[in-house]
Amino acid sequence: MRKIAVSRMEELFAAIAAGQSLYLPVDTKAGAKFEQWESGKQLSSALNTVRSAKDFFFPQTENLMDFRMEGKKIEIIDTRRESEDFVLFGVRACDVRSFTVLDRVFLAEPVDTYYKNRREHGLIMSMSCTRPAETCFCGTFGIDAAEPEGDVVCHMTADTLYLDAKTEKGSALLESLSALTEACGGEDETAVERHKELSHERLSGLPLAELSADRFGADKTDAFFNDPAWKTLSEACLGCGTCTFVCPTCQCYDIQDFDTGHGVKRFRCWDSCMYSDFTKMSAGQPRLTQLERFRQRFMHKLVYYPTNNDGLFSCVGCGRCLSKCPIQMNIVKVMKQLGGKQND
Amino acid sequence: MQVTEYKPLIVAFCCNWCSYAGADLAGNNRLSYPADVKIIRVPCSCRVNPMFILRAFQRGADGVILCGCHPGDCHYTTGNYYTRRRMALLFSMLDYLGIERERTRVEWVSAAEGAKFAATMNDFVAQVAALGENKRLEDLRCKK
Amino acid sequence: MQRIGVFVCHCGTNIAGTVDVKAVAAALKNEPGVVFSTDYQYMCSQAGQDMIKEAIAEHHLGGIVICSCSPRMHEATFRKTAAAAGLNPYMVEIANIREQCSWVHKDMAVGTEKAIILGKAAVAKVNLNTPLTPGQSPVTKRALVIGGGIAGIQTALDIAEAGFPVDIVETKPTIGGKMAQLDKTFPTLDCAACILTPKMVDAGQHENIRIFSYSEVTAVKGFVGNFDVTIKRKARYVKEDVCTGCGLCTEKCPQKKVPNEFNLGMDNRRAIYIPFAQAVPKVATIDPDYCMMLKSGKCGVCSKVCTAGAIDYKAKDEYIEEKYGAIVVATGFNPISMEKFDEYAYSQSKDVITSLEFERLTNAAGPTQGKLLRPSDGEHPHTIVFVQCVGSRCEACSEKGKEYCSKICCMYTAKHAMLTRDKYPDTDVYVFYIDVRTPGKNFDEFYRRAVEEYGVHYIKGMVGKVSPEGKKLHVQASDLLAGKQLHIDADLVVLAAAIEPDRSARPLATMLTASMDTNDFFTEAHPKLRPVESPTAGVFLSGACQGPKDIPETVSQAGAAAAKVIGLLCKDHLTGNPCVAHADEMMCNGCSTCERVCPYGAITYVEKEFRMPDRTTKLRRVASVNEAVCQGCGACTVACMSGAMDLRGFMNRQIQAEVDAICK
Amino acid sequence: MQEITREALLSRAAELFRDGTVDRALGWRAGEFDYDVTPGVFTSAEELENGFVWNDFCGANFSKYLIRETGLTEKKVLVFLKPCDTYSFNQLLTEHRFARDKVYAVGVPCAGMADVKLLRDRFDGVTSVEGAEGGVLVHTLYDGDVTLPQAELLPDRCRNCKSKKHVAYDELLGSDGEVLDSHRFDEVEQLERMTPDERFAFWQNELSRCIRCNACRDVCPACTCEKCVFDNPASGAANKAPSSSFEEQMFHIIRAFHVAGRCTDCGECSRVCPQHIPLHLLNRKFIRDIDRFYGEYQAGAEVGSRAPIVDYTEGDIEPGEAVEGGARHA
Repeated sequence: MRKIAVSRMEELFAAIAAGQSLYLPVDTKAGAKFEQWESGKQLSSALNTVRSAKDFFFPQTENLMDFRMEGKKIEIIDTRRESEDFVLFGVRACDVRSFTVLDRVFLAEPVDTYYKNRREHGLIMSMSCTRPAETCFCGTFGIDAAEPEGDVVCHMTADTLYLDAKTEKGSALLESLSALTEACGGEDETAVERHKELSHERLSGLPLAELSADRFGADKTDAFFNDPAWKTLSEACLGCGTCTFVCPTCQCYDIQDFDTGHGVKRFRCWDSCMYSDFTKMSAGQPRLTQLERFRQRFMHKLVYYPTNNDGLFSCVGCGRCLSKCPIQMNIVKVMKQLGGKQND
Repeated sequence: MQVTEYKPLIVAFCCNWCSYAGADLAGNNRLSYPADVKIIRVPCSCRVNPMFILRAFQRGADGVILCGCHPGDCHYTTGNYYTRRRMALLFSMLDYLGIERERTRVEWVSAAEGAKFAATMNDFVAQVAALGENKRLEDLRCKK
Repeated sequence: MQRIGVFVCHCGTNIAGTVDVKAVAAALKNEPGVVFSTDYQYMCSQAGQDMIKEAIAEHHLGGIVICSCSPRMHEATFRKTAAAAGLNPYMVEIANIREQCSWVHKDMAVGTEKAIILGKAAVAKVNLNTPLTPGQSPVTKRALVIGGGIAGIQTALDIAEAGFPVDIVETKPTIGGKMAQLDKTFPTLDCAACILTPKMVDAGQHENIRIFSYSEVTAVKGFVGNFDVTIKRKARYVKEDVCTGCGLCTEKCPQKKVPNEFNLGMDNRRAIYIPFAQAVPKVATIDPDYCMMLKSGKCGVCSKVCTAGAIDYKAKDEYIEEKYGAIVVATGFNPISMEKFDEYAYSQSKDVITSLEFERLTNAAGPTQGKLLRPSDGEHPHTIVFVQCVGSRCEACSEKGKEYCSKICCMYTAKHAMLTRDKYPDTDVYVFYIDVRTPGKNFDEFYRRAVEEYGVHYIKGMVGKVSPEGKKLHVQASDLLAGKQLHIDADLVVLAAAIEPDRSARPLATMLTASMDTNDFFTEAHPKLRPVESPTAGVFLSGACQGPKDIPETVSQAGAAAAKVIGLLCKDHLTGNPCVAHADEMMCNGCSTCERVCPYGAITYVEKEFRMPDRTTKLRRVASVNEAVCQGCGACTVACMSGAMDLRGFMNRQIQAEVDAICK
Repeated sequence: MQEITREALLSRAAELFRDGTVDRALGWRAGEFDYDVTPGVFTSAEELENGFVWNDFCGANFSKYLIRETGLTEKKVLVFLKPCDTYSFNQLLTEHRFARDKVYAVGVPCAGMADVKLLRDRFDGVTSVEGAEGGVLVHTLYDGDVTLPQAELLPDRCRNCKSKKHVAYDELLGSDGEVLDSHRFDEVEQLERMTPDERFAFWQNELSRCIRCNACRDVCPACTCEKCVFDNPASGAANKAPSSSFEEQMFHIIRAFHVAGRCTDCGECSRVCPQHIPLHLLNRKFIRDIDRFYGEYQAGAEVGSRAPIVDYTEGDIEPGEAVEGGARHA
């Protein structure tokens, strides 16, 4: 473990940014947002960014290939480029876990080379949480916000930033920063432990701390699919895509062709299972009502994904949908309502 | 070194009954205007959807002009009155978004006004050329 | 994607002089869908057209693009060519490379480049064209004329003479309208009754004309060639087919105190009445507001004296429904109310009258048997002041009158003044005017005779105030030319009241979905080129309902309207324009926005049951375009937010494809 | 604090269920916190008693839900309408989107609805908000308990409330207010006074945040198309993501244009935008221009009124003059 004074963060960022692009949460009018660091940009004090960090590996739109047309001739152009190395600083435990969720989708065979390329070039410097929000429930899915995963795990106390490399990539980065950082001693270990204790204490006091996902998981389709509660839960759903677009684990996309007039750009963009034209085929959308579409989203997070991924839930409890849904419907309400009120 | 003069691309929507005929008359009288103007024939100026105008900008137009019968002379009685309201609101909105107001225009040109048609196009092309390329409403994907 | 053929015309050197036509043909050959591309000297020539026909057959073309002169020139030609070759005529697009290219550009390179782009746009459009077939609808060979004044009568007679049945619907018990109330007519001074009543009789007796007097149109459905009209026949309590018009009942009726509207209330009639001696139909009518029998069941005199047994106190309003192919509106005009013109003391003095009242006072069949007597005391007036433009040409801000010129007042006032001086040379006649407007055949001569031969005092200036003082009317006025104030003690003041459309016009316009201007005059389809047609197909305009008119103008417009109606009724079927709007019912919200912008009333709404994507059925309100009525302007397509409304031949996708092709 | 209590709404609703007037009610359902209430359909008085909530966070406009709910019942749907909701209600009636006789509308006075966004901007971990002496008492995880005047919780749309008057209802609980002389166009005018470059920069910055979640559109009571042009591949404008700045502009210009003359300025679009884009400033620009060019017009003020964009007069302003700011007509 290495450490650096919080007052010298600017130097740290400069040193990281010297070798690769550095992205970190900064404050904007509309809340915190990952932006590329440049001199003068301050780390946001907000708990989390409005949009999740998944954009870096799975951007909202991505050009897959181009077709150039000249008269009746069509030429296919491979637009892929090797990604540059980059560092994501300040990723919270929930978002770090979301990368695992995405990896299982995009890195499974057939491997998504676009995703893989970026994933390989990205280095995650995660940050433990000391001020979890009232909407947080990562603990429900076994995530410890005091001890995130990542290549380098950071803990920030009032005056010191502790950096703990967890992977080879992370060690290499810290190695490159060794001139700037100091080695840690026993006191530091204690400070970090105290820091974690504080986090744990606060996490356990959160309003949603008791929320349990135990009833959900692999192979529970039959238990919930026909639950009458879906009707009430989905009745106010507007069918917008806010929840899916702020969600760090939603991974559905559509591939579309854009006619540029002199060719075609084939791109993929996020899609939302809440949309009426989601996975529309020649026979139409397989899920015809908003109830079915709504159910799909939550069943996918809580049942289908775990069924296919060794029980791993594809919700990480980041709470973004709790604060952003226009009608204030969210996975917590769904989990509490489904199968009666046992979860209260 | 060869200097290529900047040539703006102008899309002109002309109503079939007055302005398209006015453009024909300009031709009959050999009144020239820049070839940068490309005319699309519509039955009435009220057929022009704001989406067509935005699409033209997206695809690389530098200016869009709508031409219709003079108010009161619409072949369909009322079409250009609706055009006038729609475009007044749309153009004001584009201006509000900071898009150069000189890139859009509505002009009433009758079937007898070949000279006005040519003069209008000459003027509009010059006006747009002075602004240079459309950057504010462009879609980079459509660039060659 | 279509199999497209491109034909580039040289037009001699007209195009080929500034456009490299071979280069254009070669460039367009590479466009998606193009399987054949050629050029020729004159595409519109027989040889050129044959070339097109052969290419359509040989290359199995599904669409063709002609790069040539303006479509306004030869679109119809090439559509016929395509049709002759078995290709739907609407699979033809023209790229205008002459008027809008070769003739306006001088540089060959520039012209060629632009011609190629225009050709590409046409190719892009034709790729999205669909075969269109014009709709056909049958024509009911019967016309309806609404209003039985001189306009309606003339229109009906002309249509009937051409051999088509016509119905006249008139709200009053008789036809005749305003003209029947007039005394003499300018500029010839022949008597109105002498020229009108023979026409009324002709109309009444014509085998092709039915007159529904004392009736109103209450509902109109349908469209050009196929109108369904409901006519309310108000109960007149006299059997029309039995009454002989002898008039005995109208003399015996004990209810004598009914204001006689025909004489504008200047005398009384009975509760059972025939409006005037030459009424058509000459049938009595019982006024239910005054008849003692109908009000209290006590009387029955008319029934007792009627030897024909025509009286029927139990009669009820009847509704009949009729089909028509064409409708002519001839609802005419009325003088505006003088209530707001206190300065002229109209409501204070009986001796301040309107010009129409003056007509009745000088009419031999009027309340004074044609003697010009003061309404207040029956004395002969020695000083008469005529006031022009009362309520006409008012300031827009004034709420009293009308902004427009009522057009007829200058001439009838000259007539009144002249006739007065002619009959009563001892009378001083003053006319106050803003301008004297006499733009008609023999009109100015007529006016000058009034001034020069008859010594009428024409004074440019307005009357400021009329105040009754004893038996006199004190008139305060300005003489603008002399620049002084005038004070005249008059015996009679005659107001040339502005005229306005009849009040029945507005609700009728709504029923007909015909448009009106802000003054409630019906709007014509085109102010210059289609002056007797309303924008609503199959609805025609006759007389003052379209704007102020004198009798000669009214009669000529009536004849013109009849000609248009005859032209329509001659057809067995109407062939529509296939480039009309069409609503995608699955996308339509039924919001009515399109209906509001349609100038033709072509859009209606229907409730239909739909099978929804979620397998339920739902009753939805959706727009339905009457293709026989739609003229294809496209206003609705932009008003429609969802894009459910599109225009065939100029579809959103087609126009966007042209935009794309031009901008790429 | 709202003038009408939850109990008053409940007891009236219970009566209407009991006498058979209605068989469903649109109301707000309690959530995890005071401020995360969700619109819901209640089918009995008992259900209302258990789950219905009425507090300062009941901002959602129910009008749009009536389109669906009125189609699902033979009886009437009970709906509670705040003054601003009644305008949307009328506008939907003007557009024939539901049958008036299928609705029992109860007007409810509104003292302004709080926006939790404003609290979250200031405090970390807002866990509850309750009415208190001198305003509201906010409990937070890290910033302690804070008492605030209620005005500080009001979003723009309530601070600039256009009307406290109900323009439609079957019955009104409590008192009716007046149409207000609000300052809702101040921000529009401020933007108008900027240079075009400044305006362009402003809007580029705002619109670049758009993630095309469509929340603004889907919540909008005027956006009731069976299929939106932006979802319809045949329209040529459909897209699922803003893949260029042009598409952001296109979407927002056309969205605002499609509701021009129909937008009642209820402010739902800005309320729900997860990216805090001031969408109402686009809508208000059209409202402002319509007022300036064609005379004051309030969409939804009366049923059946003809929106200026589907109307005309012969002397209308020319588009060229309009972009000059409409000086001639101002």
